[in-house]
Amino acid sequence: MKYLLQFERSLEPLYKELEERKKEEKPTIYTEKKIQQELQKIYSNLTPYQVSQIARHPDRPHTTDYINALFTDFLELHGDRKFGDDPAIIAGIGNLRDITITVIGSRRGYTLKDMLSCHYGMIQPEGFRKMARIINLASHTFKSPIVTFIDTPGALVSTNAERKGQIEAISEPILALFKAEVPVIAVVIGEGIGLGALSMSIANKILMLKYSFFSVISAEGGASILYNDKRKSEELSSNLKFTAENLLNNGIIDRVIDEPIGGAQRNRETVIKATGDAIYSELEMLLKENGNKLKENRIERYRKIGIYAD
Amino acid sequence: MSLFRKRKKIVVPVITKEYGENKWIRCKSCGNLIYYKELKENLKVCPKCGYHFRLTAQERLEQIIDKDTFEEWDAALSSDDPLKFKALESYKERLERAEKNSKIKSAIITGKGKLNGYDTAIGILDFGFIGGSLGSVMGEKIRRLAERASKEKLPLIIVSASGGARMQEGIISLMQMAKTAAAINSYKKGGGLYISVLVNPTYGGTTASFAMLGDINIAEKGAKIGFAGPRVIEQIMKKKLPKDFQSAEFLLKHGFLDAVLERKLLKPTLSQILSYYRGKKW
Amino acid sequence: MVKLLSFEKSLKPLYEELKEKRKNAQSTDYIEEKIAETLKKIYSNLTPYDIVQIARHPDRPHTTDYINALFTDFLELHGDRKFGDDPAIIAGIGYFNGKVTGVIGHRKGRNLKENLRYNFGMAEPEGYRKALRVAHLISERFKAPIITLLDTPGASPTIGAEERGQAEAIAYNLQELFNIPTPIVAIVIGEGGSGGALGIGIADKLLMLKYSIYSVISPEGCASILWRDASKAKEAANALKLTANDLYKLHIVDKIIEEPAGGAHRHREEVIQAVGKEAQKALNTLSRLSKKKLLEKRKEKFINIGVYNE
Amino acid sequence: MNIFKRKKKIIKVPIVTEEERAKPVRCKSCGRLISYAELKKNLKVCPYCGYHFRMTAGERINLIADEDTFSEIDTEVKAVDMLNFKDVVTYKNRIKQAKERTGLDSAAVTGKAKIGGFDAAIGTFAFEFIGGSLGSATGEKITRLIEYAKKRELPLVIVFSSGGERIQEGIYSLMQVAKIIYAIDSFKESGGLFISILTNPTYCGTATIAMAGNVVIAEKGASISISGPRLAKQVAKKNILPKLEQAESLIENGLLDIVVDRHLLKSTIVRLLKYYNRRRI
Repeated sequence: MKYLLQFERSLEPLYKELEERKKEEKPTIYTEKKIQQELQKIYSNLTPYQVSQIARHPDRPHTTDYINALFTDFLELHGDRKFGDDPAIIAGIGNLRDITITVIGSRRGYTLKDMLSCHYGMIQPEGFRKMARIINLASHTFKSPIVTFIDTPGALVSTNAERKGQIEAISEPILALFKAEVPVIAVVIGEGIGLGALSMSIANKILMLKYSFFSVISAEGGASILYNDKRKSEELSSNLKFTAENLLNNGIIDRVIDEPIGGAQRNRETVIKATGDAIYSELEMLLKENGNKLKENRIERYRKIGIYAD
Repeated sequence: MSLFRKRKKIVVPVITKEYGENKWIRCKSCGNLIYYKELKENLKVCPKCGYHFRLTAQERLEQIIDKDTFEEWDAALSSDDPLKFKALESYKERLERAEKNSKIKSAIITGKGKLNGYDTAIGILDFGFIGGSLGSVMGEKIRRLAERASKEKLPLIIVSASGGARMQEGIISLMQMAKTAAAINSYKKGGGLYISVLVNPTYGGTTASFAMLGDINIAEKGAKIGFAGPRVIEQIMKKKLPKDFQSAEFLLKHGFLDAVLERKLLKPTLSQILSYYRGKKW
Repeated sequence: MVKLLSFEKSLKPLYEELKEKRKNAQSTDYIEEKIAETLKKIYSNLTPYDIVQIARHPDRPHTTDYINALFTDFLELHGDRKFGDDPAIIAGIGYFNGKVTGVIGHRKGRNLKENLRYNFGMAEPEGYRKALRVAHLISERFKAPIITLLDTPGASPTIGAEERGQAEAIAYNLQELFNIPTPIVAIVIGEGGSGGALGIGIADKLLMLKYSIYSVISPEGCASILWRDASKAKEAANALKLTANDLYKLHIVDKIIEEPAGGAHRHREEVIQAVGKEAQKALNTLSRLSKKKLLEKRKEKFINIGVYNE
Repeated sequence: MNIFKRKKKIIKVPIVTEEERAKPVRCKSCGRLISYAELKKNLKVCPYCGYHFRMTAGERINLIADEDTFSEIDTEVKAVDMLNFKDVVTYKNRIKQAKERTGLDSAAVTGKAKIGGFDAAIGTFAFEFIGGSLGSATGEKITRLIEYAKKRELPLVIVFSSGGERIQEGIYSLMQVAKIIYAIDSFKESGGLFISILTNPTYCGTATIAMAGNVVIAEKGASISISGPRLAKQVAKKNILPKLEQAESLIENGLLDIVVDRHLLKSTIVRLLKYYNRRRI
């Protein structure tokens, strides 16, 4: 186990023990069981803030892992035809079993170099424009369903991004998704923050992994705005109601994909497979509907969101 | 346009049949001697350094389209000389020379064929014919290709290798840019899939019209693609150009291409895209 | 005194005499008459390369002069909403003969400072993208026709322009201008330089001032490629058939707008008004067409250009 | 996003309460003292340096709409607390305070008015109501305004002045952005004209919405960005704001159509409406 989260620290001696026993070639069943028990204890009682930490765990499967494991014949498409190619967005076409699907997702990178070039998954204007271009291609030319994988800290905040029209670029994929006359499924697989996540989430069905979150702002960002104090983020995160469970209850999302105890970072294959199954079963349902109807549904759905006194 | 001057600089050797099956060829990039047959088997890519030799339209066609499935369209079209243009050599003479050297009647072959079993309309530019330049015939052939592809509900592939607009036809060649763009526009509006393949070199009016309008733009590795020739830019900016300037990778980085591919991957990728397109209804 | 072109050198003594007489407050009728006579003689016998020089004359009325004189209440619109605002293209909306009309044109400067700012009328990709954005806005929102004024040596050949996709910007304009649902009248008022001019030159009617040019390549460029000697520009200008008369014969230009002997730079007001009149005439005929018919005809106009043997 | 802490600083500037009205105001930009009456007469623009003070929603309507032509719609839509949110104060309290202070029920005022004699649908964000932030009620009001304009074929004018999404409403506020962007697009598709006016400040999702305008106008000195100063600081670890996000630099970057002085704002809008209405002739 490479990396333990703060609230998982109690596992550290157990993992050490496990390693030692492995080295000495002693049986490890008992230790493993103990770890499992401890995990059960921790994971049955998570606070929203802890969920947000799990969602950002560096070992959690990334968009690229899902694409590699689930899609055959994946062909990546590049560029916005205007200014550049944003590595923080991966887009392309591939087959999920027998359905040809256009896939769009945010990429964070594994190595430091990758992470830097992807800005840790923060999306630049060219990324948004690339998304819009590919969505239109999927809807207009290929007529293939669209699946988006959301795992981003949001839109990139920088002088350069601002100059290239960040504020304008964000609306392009939103509109493109609204107008797409094909089924759209969004899957939140890690963190989904702010306008960056919103731009990929206009869908007929929104799925969420159990230990992922979807929020208007990161807990840290919110705390620094509302309290002017980053340390208050833990307190704020329970207020923001951003976990999969909360959002399912509020009707914002449609389905929670279960993660085993220990999270996706410990059960990569299981979670990826479960995600693939969930996408496939939802798509089977959606593909029965007519494209125009799906578009109307999507528009209706978003038109209704909001709670106010009337 | 300005490409004609560059021909001396950018080395794009053509190897014709007469060159002989048994000859040795020196790779212009790494300098190694390669046996012609070996080169040919390797799709005219240097086996030592990966340098992509230039292909004639016919060779390209053989590489992309399944054997004996190609049906050529509008083969009879040939250039006229509307301006009675005469420079050091008159346009008429230039055309005759090009026809003699390349054994084709215009700088583009169009038609219909199968690509790994998928029916497709295809156009291939030949750089060997007056630099693959965009003139009336090419404009008309592309228009007919797009219109017919639209009618027969075929996907459309155009492989570009061109120096730009054909100066000898003056303003009429410029208007071919508008003409091809209009043809592609109508084709795309009908829901067709247009894949543009850009190979070394694609410049000027060709890049600035149909070659950049693909739903999917693909470049062959090592292709130089741009609007203005590098010399012109160098002269105007009085500055050395970056090393990878106008290379396929440069364009990929700046968002104008979907993929940069080695020659051997070109056909499989095209067939992959066509397979995605296959199931859709118009 | 206007700058004399090389073929007008015979006027020099006359102009000097005129200046002298004016200084001495003598009658200038005779000398003015003589100048007019000489001009007439010179201008009735111009070579194509002479016309190239007239088209490039620094005192020739530019796009801004036409807009100032022909439009009231002109409102300039800025920016492509993507990357930048290119001063080499001016675009906006105003009243033209009392009717709402859009105008898009290349902007050239009067002095070196202005010319550096406007890049000698050579537009960058963001200029073309701005032109298209404004064309969409004017035609779809204000349902107004568009006049485009062409006067550029060509599209800007710089590293930055290539990086931001000069070729794509022009190609996309060529494609999209065929979808603009209101009449477009293009007028070549000076140099129509290759793709740079065509990028905003897709129109239902193409008009041309008598002493303007429109060509696939500059005569200098053509000479240095085909003659391998830039000084053969004269021959190249002959061969390229780039004058209004030649283009009319080739059926590229719909109408030639007459200029008096001496050219637009000597008769600014007169020529500007003539352009306004012809533009109005063209708009009148076009406004009778239905939208469908208009788009069809625009496509027909360009798609049938070409000379070949079959 | 919304910049509550700034309020302390801001109170020096736009005056709301009666007793403050008597006091002179210090210009934030040049530091001179200006009498309130004079400032008000000059449309809340500093007569010395041209600094544009913030305007309240009411002042904004008065500035743009012709006198006595404004009739408000959707007054029954009110902000409520749905997540039981609490930061320094509870969100319930915050709404209550804002209501008392401003007399508004949400951060948007919408309605129909004549502008230069032309009928138009007009909406404005109220910065004085929780930083003009975009909550569900605000989003709903703006969406209804857009639909109202679409139904009646009126041109649409919206004045933006907002800190961004309302964090206190969590994900709901984020979804409002999508909702409004689509509503605007279908309005535009039906042939409507949407003039968006960005004033100081317009941040985050609201800026994105504002960019959807057919014609995008910004007031001089308006600060426009994808992130508020605080969020930018938190994310970028450095304050990128001062140089960057002024309207004057954004127009160079091609994002705006026109930057105007407040005195010319109305006449510019009227001019566009004139073009728009003339088209049918």
